[in-house]
Amino acid sequence: MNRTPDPIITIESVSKSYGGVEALSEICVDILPGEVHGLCGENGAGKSTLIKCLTGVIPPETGKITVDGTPLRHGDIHAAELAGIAVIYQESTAFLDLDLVDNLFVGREIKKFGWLDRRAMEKRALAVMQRLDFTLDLHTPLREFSIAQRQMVEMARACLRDCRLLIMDEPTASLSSRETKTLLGLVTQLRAAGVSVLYVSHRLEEIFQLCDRVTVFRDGKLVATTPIEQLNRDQLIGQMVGREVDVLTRHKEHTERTDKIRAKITGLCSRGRFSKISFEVRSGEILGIGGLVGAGRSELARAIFGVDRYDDGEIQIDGITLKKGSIQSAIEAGIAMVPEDRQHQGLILPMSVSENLSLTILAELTKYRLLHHDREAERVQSLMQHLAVKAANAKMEAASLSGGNQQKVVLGKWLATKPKLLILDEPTRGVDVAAKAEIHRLIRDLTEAGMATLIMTSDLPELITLSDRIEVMCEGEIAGQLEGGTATEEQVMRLAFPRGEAQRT
Amino acid sequence: SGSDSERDDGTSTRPNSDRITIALLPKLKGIAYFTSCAEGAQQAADELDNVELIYNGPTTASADKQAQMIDKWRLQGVDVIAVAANDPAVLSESLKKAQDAGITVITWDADAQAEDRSFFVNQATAEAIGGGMVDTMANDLGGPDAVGEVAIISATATAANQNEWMKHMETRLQSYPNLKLVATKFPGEDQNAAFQDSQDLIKKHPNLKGIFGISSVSFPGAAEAVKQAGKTGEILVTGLSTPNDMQPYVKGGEVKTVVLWNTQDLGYLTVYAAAAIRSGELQPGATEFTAGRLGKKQVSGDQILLGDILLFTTENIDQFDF
Amino acid sequence: MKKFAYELFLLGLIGVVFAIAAILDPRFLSKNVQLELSSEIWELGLLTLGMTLVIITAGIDLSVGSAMGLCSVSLGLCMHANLPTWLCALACLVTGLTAGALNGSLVAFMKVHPLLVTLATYGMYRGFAEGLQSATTNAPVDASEGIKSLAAGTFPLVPLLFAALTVWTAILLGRTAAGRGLYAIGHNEEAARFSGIPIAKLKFWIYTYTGLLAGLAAISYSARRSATAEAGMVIELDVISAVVIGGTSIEGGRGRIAGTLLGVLLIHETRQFVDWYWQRSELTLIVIGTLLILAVLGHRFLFAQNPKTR
Amino acid sequence: MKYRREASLLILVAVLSLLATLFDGSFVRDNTLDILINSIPTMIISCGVMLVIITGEIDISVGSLLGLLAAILALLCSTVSPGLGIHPYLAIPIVLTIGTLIGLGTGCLVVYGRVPSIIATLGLLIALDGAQDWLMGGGDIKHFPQQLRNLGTGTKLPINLIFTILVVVATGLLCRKTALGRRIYAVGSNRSAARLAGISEAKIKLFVFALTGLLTAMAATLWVAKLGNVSTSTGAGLELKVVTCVVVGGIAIRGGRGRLLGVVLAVILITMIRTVLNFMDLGSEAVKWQRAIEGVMILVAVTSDHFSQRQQSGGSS
Ligand SMILES: Nc1ncnc2c1ncn2[C@@H]1O[C@H](COP(=O)(O)OP(=O)(O)OP(=O)(O)O)[C@@H](O)[C@H]1O
Ligand SMILES: Nc1ncnc2c1ncn2[C@@H]1O[C@H](COP(=O)(O)OP(=O)(O)OP(=O)(O)O)[C@@H](O)[C@H]1O
Ligand SMILES: [Mg+2]
Ligand SMILES: [Mg+2]
Repeated sequence: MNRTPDPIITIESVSKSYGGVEALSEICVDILPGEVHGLCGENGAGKSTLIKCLTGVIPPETGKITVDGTPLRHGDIHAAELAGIAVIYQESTAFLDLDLVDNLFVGREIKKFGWLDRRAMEKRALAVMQRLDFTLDLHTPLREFSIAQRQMVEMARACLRDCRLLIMDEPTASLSSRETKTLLGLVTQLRAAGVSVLYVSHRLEEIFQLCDRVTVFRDGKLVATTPIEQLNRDQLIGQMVGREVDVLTRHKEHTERTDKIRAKITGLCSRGRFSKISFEVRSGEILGIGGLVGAGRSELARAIFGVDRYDDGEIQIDGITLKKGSIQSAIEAGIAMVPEDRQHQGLILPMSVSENLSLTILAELTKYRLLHHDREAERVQSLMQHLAVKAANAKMEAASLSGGNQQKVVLGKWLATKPKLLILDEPTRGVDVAAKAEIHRLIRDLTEAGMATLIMTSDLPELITLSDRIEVMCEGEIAGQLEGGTATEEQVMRLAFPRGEAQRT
Repeated sequence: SGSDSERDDGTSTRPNSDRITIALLPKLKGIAYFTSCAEGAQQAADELDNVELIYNGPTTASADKQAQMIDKWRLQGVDVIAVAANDPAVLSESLKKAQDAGITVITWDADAQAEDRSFFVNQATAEAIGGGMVDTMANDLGGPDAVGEVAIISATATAANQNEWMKHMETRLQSYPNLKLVATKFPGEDQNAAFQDSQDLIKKHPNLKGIFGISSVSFPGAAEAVKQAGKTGEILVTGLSTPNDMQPYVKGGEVKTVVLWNTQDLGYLTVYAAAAIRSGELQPGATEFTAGRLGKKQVSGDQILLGDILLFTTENIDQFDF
Repeated sequence: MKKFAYELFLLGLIGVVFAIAAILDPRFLSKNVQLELSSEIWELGLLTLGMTLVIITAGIDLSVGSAMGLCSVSLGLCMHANLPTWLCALACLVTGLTAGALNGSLVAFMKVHPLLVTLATYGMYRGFAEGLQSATTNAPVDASEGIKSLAAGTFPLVPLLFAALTVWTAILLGRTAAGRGLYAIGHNEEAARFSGIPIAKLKFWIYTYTGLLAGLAAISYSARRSATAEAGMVIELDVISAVVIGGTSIEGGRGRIAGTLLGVLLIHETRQFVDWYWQRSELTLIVIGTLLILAVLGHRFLFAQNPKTR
Repeated sequence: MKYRREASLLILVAVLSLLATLFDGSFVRDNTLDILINSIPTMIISCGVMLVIITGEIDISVGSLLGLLAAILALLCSTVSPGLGIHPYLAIPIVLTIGTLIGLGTGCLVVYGRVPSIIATLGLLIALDGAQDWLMGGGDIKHFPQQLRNLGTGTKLPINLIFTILVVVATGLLCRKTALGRRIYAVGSNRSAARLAGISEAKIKLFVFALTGLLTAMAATLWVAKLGNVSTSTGAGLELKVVTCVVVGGIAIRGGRGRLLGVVLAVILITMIRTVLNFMDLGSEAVKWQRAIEGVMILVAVTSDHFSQRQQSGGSS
């Protein structure tokens, strides 16, 4: 790699605060041409905020950003674009109602005599898709694409401009291995073409695999920028967290693995989503479900929990068959689910932590049909202690918690129901290492106490280390079983890929 | 039974030296008909130097809103309330309470239940109005043997006054065997709908000879529709309106005759009657009283009569300004 | 108390109205006048109870006034047929319940947006009311003595009923699982569903409850005035305005019955005083419309430091 | 199917025409033009309100606004007192400017005041209605100069219809062929994403509200020109009709989705219901139920679509 000493972008003592929170303080980073620059830090460390400053979405309060020596106008999205900065944001920026062409060009339309030049835009769209090696219909609304396809569109959007710096904020958070691979391939390709990449991820493997240098933030402050060769995993985590973290590294042998079958699923079918799903989960067991994005895991989880109806098959909890498509009866039977989208499905962000935690156990908290506020406060307090939720008090809005703590609240509101079967759909998506470790420990402890756990995750190391057994799904069907702990990532991937393309690892 | 002039609240000071407050309540505010009544009423109030006139009404023909206003006037202690009732049943309770509070209640333009007021300043009965419109139409179409189809465009299907008039119109139509009522429409208070209904009627009934537009919205709407259909002279429109308001259509020929009475005089008479009743000058059983420039006016039972219906045509319409 | 800051602000505004009244025409403030004018308030108040619940779930019900008209006509028809008073009242309530349940089932089970549903039933219920009245009795029916004594008798039945329902609704909203569920639905329906809150059931019942209240309001109105299709005309604007002025967020998730009561009171007193003093119906409209906008602006800029906090 | 909604509206229009033809053989020939002309105010305003709803907002003040603007135009133009007798070619631009400014003001309330649009426009609905009544004072205003009336009736050419078609075409071009149009959809579809794409949500929303004000002023002008009469009830209830047309036309009430063609068809459909009912021999009793029948039809139109949509998407959330 040719490292020229002149950085293309210099960030000099940039600060930004929200109310009392210092999201960024006196940050100095420079980005060299043709490098992949990693950006790490716990949830809320300020990574996304720095990116928003770079792309002109928000103006920093102090400091200077220069591109090739010329200062960048603050808070001007178009100026950043002209300077060659492109970005894939953490939160989805898809316009689900608009078609692919519109999505690619909205805000930077190609015009001829003041009118849209659709022909030209379509041509450019086709070209960029070809370059990224995917094809999608140009005139289909994005709503009809899968999450992974939408992610590809976002990528195409970023690549449309000949950019100097591509910023990717947790691009793989909602992707699984196959798409991740394509994406990582693209990053390598861009680097080769001399484009710099600023890469944010909580998946440390990716950081080590891709990056040339890593910058670590902690609580809005710069910790260090280090070449990747000079770091190992523990050191990096140490920089991020500032203390020792006992990261789950190996599968612990379960002591109390009973044979009591908690949940039994037989021949579950839902047209167009999954078919012929049968498995059972025992008390004290963690069953992992692996697969690619779109394999139908979330759909399966939703069906079991009664969110969606299914066409055929049966779900039994402790031998009692569940009613179809009724969340209430699923909950009564003892099922709990931590859904994949924490912000929209898991939590009611504007409500307080306390209200969120008690939402699932309101019936328990009533006396003469009235809510018993003291009892509620008690329960909430004990839950928060048990889960070690970091919040000033229970009256705080859930929205003001960090991602990891939010996830703990979701977990907590379901643990409060003392479930027999806990379904976890992507429980650690976008959660930083430390919080992740805590969540893992919680899941372990609870399961050992006799709960049955079903976990769907795209994070392969997580799947393998956490699960006692693994079912791998492929295109809506179960492709095979593996033993947790002993399985390898390779084995999982081999089962996860549709037959035709299983050769790639 | 409804007279309350004896029920003076003890303060039997000399009449005419006391200021009296008269609250004049139209069916609704903001249409030319009632505005011209109010002008006449104001003239009367100015002439009678002891009268203070309040004029307010609902912005749509709502009996409920009228009742609210009556209640408020009662609490404010006005001396006379003169009501053009949208709906006798709805107003009944409020009017009774006002009378019990010693307020003189009279009606004008549209009557309430007889026991709820002392006098009714009657410009024309529903029968006279309904019959008058039919007679006018028949006359314009060629007298007693007038031949052709006619239609009515009303307001909403529940408008109490219009329904009352229509009842009498239908009765009167029976004396013109060759005039056939082919349709009744209810466009509500929507000008565009009134226009559309008239337009459709004209096309649907090629033999249509006359349209009765019996609300302030449907009359001009029907006339305009006839004009735009190029049927001026072929289809006649008639209805109730002030001369100023329908003058363009009378001149244009869509409307041969507008039926009304002198609305300014109606307002004027109402205020004079109100003052006279309040001062005890006009008692139940009287047969006439003097109302300023209108001279002697006939009183029949508990009704004070304004006089005949006026017919406005091209010949006389310019002589009126209201 | 900070939690009730906005309610205090509303109280302040009501105080301002009273102060202006005291300067311009103190008679308005006399006990007798206030008591007499209060007869206007009960129907508005009853309807706002249901509307508060509906708006808290981020819904809306434009059809309450029309439903009230329909109820009043059905009451009238029964009285016309000389049915016993209790049966007439029952028919009226059942009509309201049915109208509400139709709204409720379309919103809750068919999942049609409440604005669309009630926009359609707004015209439909009033159309049926007018159709029924003009096709049968063709005139409003003077309320029977039985019904009249309900509202106008010495025993203040309607105010007491309103008070009881207010307390009941406030407890429902503040102290029960169902109430908590309504707030949750208003903030985030998807998450509420994932938490096992019976969304369809709750929604169905609040629209039905609103319909029932329309029936009650119709009885009160018919007793005061008469049984007519005109009942409840444009009252929905006042109802929504009062609820929103009372601090309930039209976007859902925020609102309290206490605020709604103050909103009702503020609208009522403002309207009555402007009508009372200036005697110009148009001016009242201008004042009420402006008041609505100013109240929401005030809420935004004086009380919501952080747009996220409620 | 992409044009599903448009197709079903078209079928409904056809069915209604057929029904009316059963009662009157020449229904289509005699009435097409008149139905189109009668739909003009709703059509023009729907173009604006449609854009507002696409951005995820709503405007229910258009009825009162039309009334107020018609009153202003009438006062400026009428040749008889209290009219000022100003030449229409001078008065119309004044009214258009006032309309645009009021629309812009509404936009400011929504964008900068952060008042939810349904509340802001509800307040205006009430207040502007009062302002109209206040301004009109006495009664109806008539007696307009022929130049103004010509826009609505005067000549052989239906100028107002041609003008309306121009407005519709321009709106269609705006939606499909300009960057602004696509951005209007983008803001309604995902406002935070639109912000990240460098689109100013504030400007877009100000634009659609101002445009709605302008279009309402145009509709008011053509209204006065056609009916030659302004009363205090002018425009009352129009906002509900417009919103109904827009949603029946397939514009998603939550924003981001829907096409102009559907709205145009819906306006024609809803305008023709009245004429079709007028042409059916309803009899004097049934005619009293006309409003109820219209209400049922609208309820069916609004909900039927949800049945078919639910079938299509298979019931998942
Ligand atoms: N719009 C906002 N308003 C208030 N506070 C904010 C806002 N955006 C970010 N913050 C706060 O600024 C801090 C930095 O947030 P940022 O999103 O940059 O973190 P991050 O490092 O990207 O975290 P994650 O890994 O969860 O994406 C956090 O404390 C966050 O709560
Ligand atoms: N054809 C499609 N159209 C629309 N959305 C789709 C489609 N396919 C998949 N999705 C969405 O993509 C997401 C992932 O699909 P699915 O739930 O089947 O995969 P998964 O294996 O659970 O993946 P993960 O849970 O890791 O996201 C789901 O939320 C689903 O709604
Ligand atoms: Mg981030
Ligand atoms: Mg999933």
